[in-house]
Amino acid sequence: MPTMNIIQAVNSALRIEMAREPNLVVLGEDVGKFGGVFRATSGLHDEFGPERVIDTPLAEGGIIGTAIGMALYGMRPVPEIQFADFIFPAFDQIVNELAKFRYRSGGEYPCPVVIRTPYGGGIRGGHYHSQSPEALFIHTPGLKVVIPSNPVDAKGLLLSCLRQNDPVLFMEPKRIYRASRGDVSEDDYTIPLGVANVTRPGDQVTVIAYGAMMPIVTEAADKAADEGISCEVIDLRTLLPYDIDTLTASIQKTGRAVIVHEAPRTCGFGAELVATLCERAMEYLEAPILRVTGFDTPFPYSLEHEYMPNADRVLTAVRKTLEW
Amino acid sequence: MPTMNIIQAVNSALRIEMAREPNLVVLGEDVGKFGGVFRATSGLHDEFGPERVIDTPLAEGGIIGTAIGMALYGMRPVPEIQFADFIFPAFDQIVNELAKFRYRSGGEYPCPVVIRTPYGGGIRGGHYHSQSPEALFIHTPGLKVVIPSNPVDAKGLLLSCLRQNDPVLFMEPKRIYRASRGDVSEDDYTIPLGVANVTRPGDQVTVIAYGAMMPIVTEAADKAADEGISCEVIDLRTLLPYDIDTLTASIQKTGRAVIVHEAPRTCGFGAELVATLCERAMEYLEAPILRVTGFDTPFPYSLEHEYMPNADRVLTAVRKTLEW
Amino acid sequence: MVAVKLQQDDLRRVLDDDGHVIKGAQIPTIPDADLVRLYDHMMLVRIMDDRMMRLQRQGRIAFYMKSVGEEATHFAVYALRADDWFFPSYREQGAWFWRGYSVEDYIHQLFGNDRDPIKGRQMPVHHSHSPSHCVSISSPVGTQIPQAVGAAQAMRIAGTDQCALTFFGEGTSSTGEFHVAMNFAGVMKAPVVLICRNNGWAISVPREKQTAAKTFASKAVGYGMPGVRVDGNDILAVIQASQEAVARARAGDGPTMLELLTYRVQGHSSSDDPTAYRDPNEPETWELRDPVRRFRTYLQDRDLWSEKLESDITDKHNDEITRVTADAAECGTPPVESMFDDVFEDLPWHLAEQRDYLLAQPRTKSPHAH
Amino acid sequence: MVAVKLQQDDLRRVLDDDGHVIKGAQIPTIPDADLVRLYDHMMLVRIMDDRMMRLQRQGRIAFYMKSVGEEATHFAVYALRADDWFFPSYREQGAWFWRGYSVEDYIHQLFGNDRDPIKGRQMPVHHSHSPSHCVSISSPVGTQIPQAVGAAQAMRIAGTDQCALTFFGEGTSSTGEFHVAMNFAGVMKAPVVLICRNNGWAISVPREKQTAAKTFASKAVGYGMPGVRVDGNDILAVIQASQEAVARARAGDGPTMLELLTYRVQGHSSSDDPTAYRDPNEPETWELRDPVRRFRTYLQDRDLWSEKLESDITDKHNDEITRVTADAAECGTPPVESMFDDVFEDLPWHLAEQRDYLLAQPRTKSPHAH
Ligand SMILES: Cc1ncc(C[n+]2csc(CCOP(=O)(O)OP(=O)(O)O)c2C)c(N)n1
Ligand SMILES: Cc1ncc(C[n+]2csc(CCOP(=O)(O)OP(=O)(O)O)c2C)c(N)n1
Ligand SMILES: [Mg+2]
Ligand SMILES: [Mg+2]
Repeated sequence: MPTMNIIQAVNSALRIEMAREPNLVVLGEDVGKFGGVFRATSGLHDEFGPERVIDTPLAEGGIIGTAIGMALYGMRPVPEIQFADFIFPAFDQIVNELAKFRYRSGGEYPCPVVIRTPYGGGIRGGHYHSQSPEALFIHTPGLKVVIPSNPVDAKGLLLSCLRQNDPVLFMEPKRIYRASRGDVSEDDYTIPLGVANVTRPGDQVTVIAYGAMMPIVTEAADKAADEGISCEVIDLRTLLPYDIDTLTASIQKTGRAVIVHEAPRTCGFGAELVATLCERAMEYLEAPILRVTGFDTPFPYSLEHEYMPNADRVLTAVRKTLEW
Repeated sequence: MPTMNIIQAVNSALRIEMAREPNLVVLGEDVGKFGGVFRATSGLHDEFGPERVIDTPLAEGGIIGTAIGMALYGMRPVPEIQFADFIFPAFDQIVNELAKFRYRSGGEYPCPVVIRTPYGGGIRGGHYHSQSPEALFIHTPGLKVVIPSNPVDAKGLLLSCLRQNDPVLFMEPKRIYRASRGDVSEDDYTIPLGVANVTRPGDQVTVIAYGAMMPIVTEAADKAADEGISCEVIDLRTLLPYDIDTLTASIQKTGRAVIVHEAPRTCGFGAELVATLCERAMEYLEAPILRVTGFDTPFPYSLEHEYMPNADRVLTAVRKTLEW
Repeated sequence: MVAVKLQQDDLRRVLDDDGHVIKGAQIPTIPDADLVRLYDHMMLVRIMDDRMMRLQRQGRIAFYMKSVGEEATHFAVYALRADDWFFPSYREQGAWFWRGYSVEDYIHQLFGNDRDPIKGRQMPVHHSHSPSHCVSISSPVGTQIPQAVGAAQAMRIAGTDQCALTFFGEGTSSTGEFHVAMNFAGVMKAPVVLICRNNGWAISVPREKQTAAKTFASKAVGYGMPGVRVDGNDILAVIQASQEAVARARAGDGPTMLELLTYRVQGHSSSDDPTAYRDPNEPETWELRDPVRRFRTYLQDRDLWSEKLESDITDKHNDEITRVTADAAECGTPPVESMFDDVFEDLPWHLAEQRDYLLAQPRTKSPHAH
Repeated sequence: MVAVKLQQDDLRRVLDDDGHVIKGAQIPTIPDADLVRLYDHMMLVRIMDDRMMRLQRQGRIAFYMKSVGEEATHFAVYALRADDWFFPSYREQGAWFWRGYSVEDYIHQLFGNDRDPIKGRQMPVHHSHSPSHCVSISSPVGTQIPQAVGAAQAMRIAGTDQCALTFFGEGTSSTGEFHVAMNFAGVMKAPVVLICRNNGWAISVPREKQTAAKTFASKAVGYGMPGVRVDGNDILAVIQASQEAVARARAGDGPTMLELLTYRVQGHSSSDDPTAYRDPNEPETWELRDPVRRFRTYLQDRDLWSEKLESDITDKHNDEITRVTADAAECGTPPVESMFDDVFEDLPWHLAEQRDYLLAQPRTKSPHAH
C-alpha cells in the first residue's frame, strides 16, 4: 500500500468517486487548473474536464448556492471552501438553505452537498487562516459534520460522505495535511459515519478529541503512560451525529474524561459532550469532565503556540481529574 | 410610571439616547418612515430625520458593513436586523469583522455597534421567523450578547449597551414583545451588563433561563411551589459575559439545576452552562444539571406548540432532578 | 407611475393600457385554448387571493400574501416546458397553478394540516412541488437565485436542453445573492432566465431607495448578459419576452435578465399596513393598468371572452375553493412524531431520543388548532 | 494584455507605454517636489517588496505579498487629505507609506514582534494605522468595501467634506460585499471612491473567469454611479482620475468607481507558484509597461530625474530597511498575557480566568521564535 498524506488521501477519494459517479462535480476557488491552494483537487481538472472540476468566481455564497441548485437537480456537488475562515459569506446558504431543504420541502428535495474545507491553527495563519468553526454547524439542525485525523480515515470517511444523501461539512485538519502520513489503499473503501475510533484502550481517564488534536492527545497519553496513567483515547471522526455509545461506555469504565478541541472554549463542541455525558453517566463520574481548548479570543498570530492546546496541558488535565 | 411593553421600552431607550448622543444613528430595513415591522423605531424618523434613522436597501451584509464603517469613524450605529433568522447574510461582517476589529488592530479600532434583532418562536413564523441563534454569537470571541425578558430590563439594558464600547448583539424576545408589560420610567436609567437577576429566591432547584423563556420558567416555578418545591429562578439577561458568580452561588445552595432555552439542544448555550457549572460546583451537585430546550430540528410550523419548551416540561425536569 | 412615464421608450409592450394590441407590436403565438386557460388561471389567482386573505382575517390561517395587480408576471412560466425548473419567490401563485400544483395542495399548505404536502413544516405560502419541478419556497429573499443558476448549469453539464427560471422582487436585487448569482450565470453561460418582478415596493421601501440605477434591467450590463424591461401587467409582453429568453437559454446563448414592471397594489402581506408608509391614492393610478382587465379586453378583441365564460370561471374556482377550504378545516395537525422526520434521510440517535422524550410528555394543544 | 488591446479606446492615459506624455492628455497638477516624492515612494515599495520576500524565503518572516508592477495604483491616495479615510485591500503598500505609516511599523508588523503596532495579532501584511486613518487590513476579501461606504456616509452625516477611498481586487468584485457596498453608496450618494485594482488574476483565476462583463468599470452602471477605466500603470492617469473622483465626493456628487488596469507580475503571495497555472511568458509582455520605468521616463522628460537621485533613493531605502530589519529580528514576541487584551475594552471574568490558567502553564516556545 502506498504512503499518503491527508491531501493525497482526499484526492484519491475524489478521483475514485468521480470515476464511479458521473454526477459528481467539484467546484470552488482555484480548484481547477491549479488543483486547489492545498492541491487537494490536483489533477482532477485534467482528468475529468472543466465542466466537472469548476473554477468559480470569488464568492462563497455563489459556490454553495449553485452547489445546492446542482444537488436539487440530481448532481453530487463537492464544493471546496478554500479556508474554513471564509465559509461565512456562505453561511446563510448553508444554515438557512442547505440544512433545511429536505425538511422544509416535506422530504421532496434532499440536498446531498458535501462541503470540503480546511480548518484549524498551527500554520501561522492568524485570525483568518486558523479558525475552527465546527460548533456553529453542529448547532445547525440538518447538517452532518465530519473531521478526519489521518489519511486512512480521510479517504474512507469522505467516500462515505459522497455516498449518502444528507448535506455534510467535511472539515480537513490543515495543520497535519502533510504531516499525517499513513499506508492508504488505492482501492475503494469506506469508513462508516457516526462511529468513533478508540485509538488507544485504557481504563483510568477517557480522552476525547478529533482532527488536528489527535496527535496531541496521543502524545499526552504516551506521557501519561510513562507516569503509569492509563488513558483511553477516542477519535470522534464524526461530530454529528457523534458516537454516543462508545463515549458513554468508555466513561462508565473510566469515570473520568478530558475533552480537547482547538476551537474557543465557550459554546464549543466540548461543552455539548460534557453536558450530554453528565446527563447519562453522572453516577459513574469520579471527577468533573475537563476541557482543554482554544481560548475565547480571536485566533492570535504571534502567540499561536501559546493559544493552541498542547500535550502538556492535556496531561495536566488528565492528572487533575485523577487528583480530584 | 407609564405601562410599556417591550417594543415601547426599546423605543423609549432609543429616543432617550438619540437625544443625548448626536452620533447615534439607526439603520435597517423599514426602520424609517414605517418605524420597523414591529414598530420598535416608530416615530424616530420624524423626530430625528432621515439622516439618523436610515431606511437601507435590502441587504443585511450592507447594513452591518456600513454600520461598522460608521462606528470606526466615531458614530454609534444601532442597526436593526428585521428577524434574527435573516442575520446570516451579515454573518461574515459580524464574526470576521465586527467581533475582531478591536483585537486585530491592536486596540486601534474599537467598533461599538449595537445590533438589535427580534428572535425566537411562538408567533407561528415557521423556520424563518422563529430561530434563536444566540449560541453562534456567544461562541464568537469579541461579541457581547444581551437578551432582556421584560420592558424594564429591555430599556435599562439597551441604554447600557449604547453607552459601552464593545459590539453587542441585543436580541429581543418577539414572542412577548407586546405580551410582556410593566411600569417603565420615562426617565433615563441603566441596568448593568453581566449581572443576572434572581427573579425568585429558592433553595431546592436552580432554574436558569432568559428572554421569552422567563414567563415559562416562572409558571413552572409557581406550579412547583404548589407541590412544595422551592425553585430559585434566575434571568441571565446578559449571556456573554454571563454572571457566573450568581449562578455558582445558587447551585452551591441548591445542588440542582435546570437550564431552559428554546434554541436547539445540541451545542446550545445550555451546554456551556452545564459544562462550566460542573467544573466549578461538581461537589455540590446532587443530580445532573438538566436541559429543557428546543429540539434539533429546523423550527417547525404546525407543530410549533410541541417544539417550544413549556412549563410542564420544565416542571418535569425540576421533579426529575429532585428524584435523582 | 414615475418609472413607467419616464421609461416608456425602452419598455416592451404588446397591449396598451386598455388592452388593445399596440400597432406593430410583436405578438407571441399562443393557441386560443391556451389564451383562455391563461385567463382562467389569472382569475384563479385573483379569486384565491381574495378568499384566502378573508380566511386569514377570520383567523383561520395564520398568514397570507396576495399578488393583486402582479398576476400577469406569473405566466412567464408559460415559456417553460414541464421538464424545466422553476425557482420561485413567494408571490407567483399563478406560476404554480399553471405548472400543475393543485388547489387542494395549495390550500392544505396554507392550513399546515395533515394533508399539507410539506407536512406542516413551513408558514403559509411556502409551497413545494417536486413533480412539477417547482422548488421549495424560502423566506430569506434571494437565496433561490444562485440555486437556479446551479440547477441550470447542471442541466448543461448533463447535456440536456432544459433551463431554469427564477423570480425575485426588485428589493431582492439589493442582496449579495442576486449579485453572485447573476455573475456566476454570466461566467458559466448557464441556461437560466432571471426575472426581477419590480412591483415598486419592498415592504415599506420604495424602488428609489433600493438602487440609484436608472432601471433594474440595466444591472444586467455588469454581468455581460442582456437585460430586458417589460410591461409586467401585459401578459402577452411577459410571455413574448420570456419565450425569447428561454430560446436563448436552450440555444446555449446563456442567461437573460428580465425586469417585469408591475405594482404591488395592496399590502406586502397579511401582516402589513401600507397606509403607514405610502400615499393611499398611489394604487388607484396603477389599477388602471390592471393586468386582468387588459387581458380580458384583448380576449374580447379576439372574440375569446364572454360574460358566460367569466361567470363560469368565477363560479368554478369559487366552488372548488369553498369545497377544499371546508375539507382543509376538517383536517388535523400533522402527527407529533413527524416533527423529527426529514431532518436527515435516517433518524439519528439524538433525534430518536428527542422524539421519544416528546412522545412521553403530555400533548400540548395548538393554540390555533384547526 | 487582451483587455488593454481591446479597450485602449475607453482607457484613460496620460503617459504612453514608454512614459512620454500623450499629446492632448490631461496632466494633473503636481508640484515637482511631490513628483520626486512619489517616485521615491514607488521605489520604496519595490525595494521593500524585494527585501521582504527575500526575508520570507529565508524563513525569517512567515508570509509576504508583493505588488510588483502595481505600484502606480497605490498613489491614488495622493488625491486624499490627511483627514480622509483609507480602506485598503492587502496590496497597496505605497498608499500606507504615502499616508505616513513608517518603515519601522511596517517591518515590525511583518515580524509580529513586541514592537508590532498591532501586538502580533495578525499575519504579515495585515497592517493598521489609525493616526493616518488607514483602516486595519482583513483577509476576507471585500469586507472593507461596505465599511468604507459607511464611514463615508458618516462623514456626510457629520457635515464634513471628508471622503473615504477603498481598494479591492478585480476578483473581489465577484463578492456579495462589492455589490451591497456599491448599491448602498449609490443610494446614499456617499462621498466614497471605490477602486478596483484589476491586476488580471485572483490567485490562479484569470479575469475572464471572474465576470462576463466587458470591463469592471461597466459594473458601475448598475449602481447609478460613474465608472472610469484608467491605465493603472500610469501614475499620472491614476492621480488625475482619483482627484476627479475625490472632487465629486467632496462636492456632494456621490461615489465614483475606478477600474485601474494593471497586472500582477509575480505570484499572488509567498505561498503561491504561478507557473502552475499561467503562461510564464505572460508577465514579460507586461513588464514593458512597468509603472516605475514609465514614471522615471516622465521625470527625465521633466528634468527631475538623475542617476544620482536614483542611487540616493535606492541607498536610503536599502539602508533603512537593513537597519530596521536588524532591530526587528532582535525584538521578542509579545507578552503572553497580551493575548487576552483588546477582545473587549475590559477583561471579562472568563478571559481573566483563561489568562491566569495560561500563565500557570509552562511557557511553550514558538517553533518560529525570532
Ligand atoms: C434576507 C432577508 N431579509 C429580510 C427579509 C424580510 N422581508 C421579507 S419580504 C421583504 C421585501 C422584499 O421586497 P421585494 O424583493 O421587492 O419583493 P416583493 O415583496 O415586493 O414581492 C423583506 C425585507 C427576508 N425575507 N429575507
Ligand atoms: C472571502 C474570501 N474568500 C477567499 C479568500 C482567499 N483569497 C485570498 S486573495 C484571493 C484572490 C483575490 O483576488 P483579487 O481580488 O483579484 O485581489 P489580488 O490578490 O489580485 O490583489 C483569494 C481567493 C479570501 N481571502 N477571502
Ligand atoms: Mg417589490
Ligand atoms: Mg486580482
